[in-house]
Amino acid sequence: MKSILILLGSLSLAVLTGCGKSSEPSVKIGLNTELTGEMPAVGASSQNAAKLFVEQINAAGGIKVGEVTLPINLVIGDNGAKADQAAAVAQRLITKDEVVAMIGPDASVCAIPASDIAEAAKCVMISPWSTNHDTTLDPSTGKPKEYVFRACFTDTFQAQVLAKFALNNIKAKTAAVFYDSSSEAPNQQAALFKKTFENDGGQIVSFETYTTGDKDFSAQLTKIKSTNPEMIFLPAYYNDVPLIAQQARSLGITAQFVGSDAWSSPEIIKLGGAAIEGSYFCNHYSTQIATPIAQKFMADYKAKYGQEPDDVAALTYDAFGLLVEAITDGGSLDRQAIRGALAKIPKYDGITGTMQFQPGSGDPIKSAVILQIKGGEFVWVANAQP
Amino acid sequence: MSALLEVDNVTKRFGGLCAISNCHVRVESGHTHGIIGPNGAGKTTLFNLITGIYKPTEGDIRFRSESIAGLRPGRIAIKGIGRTFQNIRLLNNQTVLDNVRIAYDSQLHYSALDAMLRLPRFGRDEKQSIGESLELLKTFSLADHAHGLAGELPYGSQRKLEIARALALKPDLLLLDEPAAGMNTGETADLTEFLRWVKGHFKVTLVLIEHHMHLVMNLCDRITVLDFGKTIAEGTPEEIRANPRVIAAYLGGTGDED
Amino acid sequence: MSAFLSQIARNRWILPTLVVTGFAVSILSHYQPIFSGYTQIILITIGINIILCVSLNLVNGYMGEFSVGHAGFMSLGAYTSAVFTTKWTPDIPMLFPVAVIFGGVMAAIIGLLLALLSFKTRGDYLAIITLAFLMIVKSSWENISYVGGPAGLLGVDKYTTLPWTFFWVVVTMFVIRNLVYSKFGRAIIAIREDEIAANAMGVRVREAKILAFVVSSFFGGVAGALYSHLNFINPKYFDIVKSTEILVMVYLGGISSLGGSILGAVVFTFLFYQLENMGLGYWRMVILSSLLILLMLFRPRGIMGMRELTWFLPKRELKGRRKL
Amino acid sequence: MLDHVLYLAQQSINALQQGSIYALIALGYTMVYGVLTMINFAHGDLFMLGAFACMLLASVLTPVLVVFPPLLSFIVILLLVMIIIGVLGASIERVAYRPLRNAPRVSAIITALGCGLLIQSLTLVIFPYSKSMPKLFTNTTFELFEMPHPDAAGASVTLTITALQIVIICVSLILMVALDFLIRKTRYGMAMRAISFDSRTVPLMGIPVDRIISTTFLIGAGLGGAAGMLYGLAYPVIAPSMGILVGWKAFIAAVVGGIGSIRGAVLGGFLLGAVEVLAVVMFDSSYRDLISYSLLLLILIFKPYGLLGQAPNQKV
Repeated sequence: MKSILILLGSLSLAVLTGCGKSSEPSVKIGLNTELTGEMPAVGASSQNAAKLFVEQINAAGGIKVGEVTLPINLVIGDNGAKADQAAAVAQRLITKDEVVAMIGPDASVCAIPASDIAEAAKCVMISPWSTNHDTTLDPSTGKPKEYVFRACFTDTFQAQVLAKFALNNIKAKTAAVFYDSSSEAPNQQAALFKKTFENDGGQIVSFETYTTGDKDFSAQLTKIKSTNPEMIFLPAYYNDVPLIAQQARSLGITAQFVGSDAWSSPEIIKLGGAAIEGSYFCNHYSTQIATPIAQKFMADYKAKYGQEPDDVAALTYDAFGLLVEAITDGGSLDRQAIRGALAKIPKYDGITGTMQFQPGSGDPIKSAVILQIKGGEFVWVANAQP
Repeated sequence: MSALLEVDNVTKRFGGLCAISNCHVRVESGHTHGIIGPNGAGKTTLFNLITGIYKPTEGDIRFRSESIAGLRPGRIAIKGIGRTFQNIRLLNNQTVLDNVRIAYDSQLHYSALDAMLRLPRFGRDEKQSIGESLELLKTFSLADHAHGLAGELPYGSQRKLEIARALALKPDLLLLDEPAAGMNTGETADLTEFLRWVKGHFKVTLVLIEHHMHLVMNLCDRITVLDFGKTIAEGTPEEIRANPRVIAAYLGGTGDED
Repeated sequence: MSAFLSQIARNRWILPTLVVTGFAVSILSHYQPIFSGYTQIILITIGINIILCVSLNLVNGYMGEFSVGHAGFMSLGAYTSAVFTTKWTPDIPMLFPVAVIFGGVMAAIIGLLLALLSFKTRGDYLAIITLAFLMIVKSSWENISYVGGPAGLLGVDKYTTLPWTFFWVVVTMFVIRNLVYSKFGRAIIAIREDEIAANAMGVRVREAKILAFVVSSFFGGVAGALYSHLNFINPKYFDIVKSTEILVMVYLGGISSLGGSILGAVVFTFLFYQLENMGLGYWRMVILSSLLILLMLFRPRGIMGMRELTWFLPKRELKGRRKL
Repeated sequence: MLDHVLYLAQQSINALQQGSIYALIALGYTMVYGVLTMINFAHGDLFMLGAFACMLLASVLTPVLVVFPPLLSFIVILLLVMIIIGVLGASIERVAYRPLRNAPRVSAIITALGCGLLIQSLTLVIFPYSKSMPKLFTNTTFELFEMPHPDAAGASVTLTITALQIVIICVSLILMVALDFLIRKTRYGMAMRAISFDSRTVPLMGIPVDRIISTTFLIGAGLGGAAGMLYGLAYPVIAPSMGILVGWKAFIAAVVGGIGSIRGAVLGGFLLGAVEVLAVVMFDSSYRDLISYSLLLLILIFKPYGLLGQAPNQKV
């Protein structure tokens, strides 16, 4: 019986603490992000940026909706970087907490299922960081989803940028691709890079995979080495890249590493060390060519959290910016109205540069940057306009 | 008439040692057949061979003159060979009734589909199995414990239940492994009567391993004597009593010299 | 109080009433917004988990084997049914039940193969066979581009509704309950208790084991089919962690107890989401795992132990049975 | 031609490194199984703790250890890690498994599962992000051989081995030999073998079962910890979840080798390492798991009790 009591106790406790939501008038905005699971650093940045944004808005009195000004009430949900939990959290935010709109998820594996929920519930969702095109496209019809937007560029664009950079700047004719085949974004990035690189006249000499959780890549890398590529494209998350790089170097591989935006977390420098020195990767913005707005954001962020904001943080901040602008433009908390206003935003000056949604689509037109890892920080190398 | 059970020149080796070698046993239908011999003579191994728990290394075992050597134990049991164990093997956490029913189930013919979809046949058979199992328990005067756990029965009743369970298979041949183990003379006398009654009432042929010479000599029509896995004698109680090799074996002399 | 409870426990009408009202409510909720979308998702997830628990309990509880491959059967059902609805018969909601059964059958076929393999080995070796099976299945999906490879299968219609889930839960309970209280159920229990005695009692060990495996994997597949028509599926989801989750639910509730499986699924799923709701982050798993350990230490056989809710016992089994 | 030889040689070095670590972990599973016929599902997470313990120790002890030569400090830390994890393993047995000695075996297994989850989630609470492992010694890369690349001018084919790889392979081999000696030649070993042979009658023979079991967990977990540390050094990004996959793989290795058999576990470990690398060498690397696990399954079908395991003696 004892255990039954323990259970009942914890259950009732859960219920009590679970539902105790205050309800003074406010603008409820949901954040659906990866606080636990494979990529907690992503979730953390996202949450930090969101809290910073909300703090600033509320300090200034709140958002102007029509003639009233309301504070933002941020509702955070943890999707554990898992598809099903992301969907459940989306449902919770949209139907139970009744947020006016949802920011996130960041990782594509979560953003895609969450986007289905948002679309079905006709509630605006802005994914800060999901570059996979299935996030904003309805796979069965091939048409863009009506209520799903993103604050970042897509993998298709990223692949073009990287392929061009590889051929023109690095002057690489042969490349190897090595990626986590069981992970959403890396998969698509690898495939698209292969396609564009070969179209633009490059040659992919080896195309190797691993699975999430692997730590030993020596077998694949030895295989890659035997094909002797000039560069290796590594669309992998920040905690895999360092291991791959170190093992490659100790196998005597001297090729240039190039990465995707999945690299962009300060963690990668902490973990990577010498092995990733000099590597290039494609990113959403650079702290070095920051506009005044970006400068201010970076200063505030550093002041509050004591570290440079990575691109996830910046993109989340922009996603909130876009949403608030839409709310004030539309002058209403009605989800339809917000959607309409968001799509109509002519030109938004964000931390990650100016952006504008393509007509009838949730994908913004915006530029990318190429960064290099040098002396323990991300150094700006080039801009890439669409 | 041919024998109900023939163990024909069977040998069983475990790695090096030879538990049974060229063993012969022939059980006439309707008899009570005793198997005796000093400890480690391979009596229980013989039972395990007959019931298919072990496969003979050589030789053949025929039941109703059809070979059963190498069949899976479940199948052999269904062909009509019930058994009890030296150290009682009831399902202690199941009810007395279920112990009998599981054995009785082999008579039920409904299919898995009947069961899963609860077709009429299923209900009928189940009712019948409960009914007949209870009947069986009544005849063994275990009915009032029917819903208690088998493990909670007193030792004597457990032995009885094990026999009842074996009989639920409706067997022609019942193998009893030391039914009188741990009983005093009085109880053994009762057991003798009980076994006679079982034999008559259920029309089964009995084969029993036993150390109580008195019981064996009273009950058995024929007796086989094993020593070091060999058949050293087979015959009526009188013949066995008179057999010098048997006496030698029991007095600890080497039985197989000649 | 307890007298009252036992009254409820022994009343034969409560279970049917619950089933009927449950159906009514779930169907009603399809047209009237009784539950929020979130509540619906949680209820459906609970339903799917109940199916998973009850079916795994057949093998791990009643038969006493230790299979860790249930997520594999789930994925088989999920993928095959999803392929059925999206690729072969697109946009025909009518055929959803067929798809679910198809998924179940596919899982059952593989279950049969696995059962045959399992006779090669005994006891804990089954754990390995199922584990290897799990990894092989996952890796296979990742390499079949027809089902989207590692990226997973997109654009599966969300056919799984509350009524359908409830329906399948009832079916699962009905079938497995009947099976458990038939000669087959008694047979697998006998095998668990003492295989040699079971043999002597004329139990056809292989047939019984195969049946248990096939039925278990069939409903594993059904659960998967329901899942895939609710959520976006990719191979990674059906990994060892998912299997562990199901195991935890089963043993939390109690082995060889249908009521226990239901309880385990409800408690685990509810806590899982409620704790996320409370924003506990990593503490969520801390709480759940320590709960499991405590339970195992104080009630090694799970909440229900080996006992069963009287509701689930067939009438004929109740006669003369001591009060539980 | 020669470049192919070098390629294969390089791959076999990789296989050896992976294999030795799998083997070390597999030993823990197999020992515990030997005495308790219980699968200690918490082992993978003890392995993970080994890496974290090493990281913490290194950061704490670096001021002290700078005076020693790096290899010595490495050994010191290794021993400390083994002791800490060993004690932890033994105490888990004492607290969580021993009370269930007479309960159904499966509830002990599930408790182990729970302990594993608990360890992992607690570590996650403390270290939510992946950590980078400190370098205990400079990991120099030795070029054993070099030749110009046959079809790419300027490039070269090399055969390299790192100091770390040498250390890992040597240390694990030493530990395995030591253990094998312990099991075969000492009184403890005999007692342990006796228990695993027949746990019912052994107490009657005056063997302190509880102490033997605790010792077994101590050693098994210690080896797991050592493996974790070596693993952490080899793949210096450590995360609390790293125990799951490796743990299960090592478990498979133990079973394929014949669970309960020490040499079997070692064999199984190296076999798994070899198979995984081979699968990548011969096929597309995305088929690695598919091929390697099908192969292991086949082995189990043809040798149901593993390569060196023997069938349990069933009494009637």
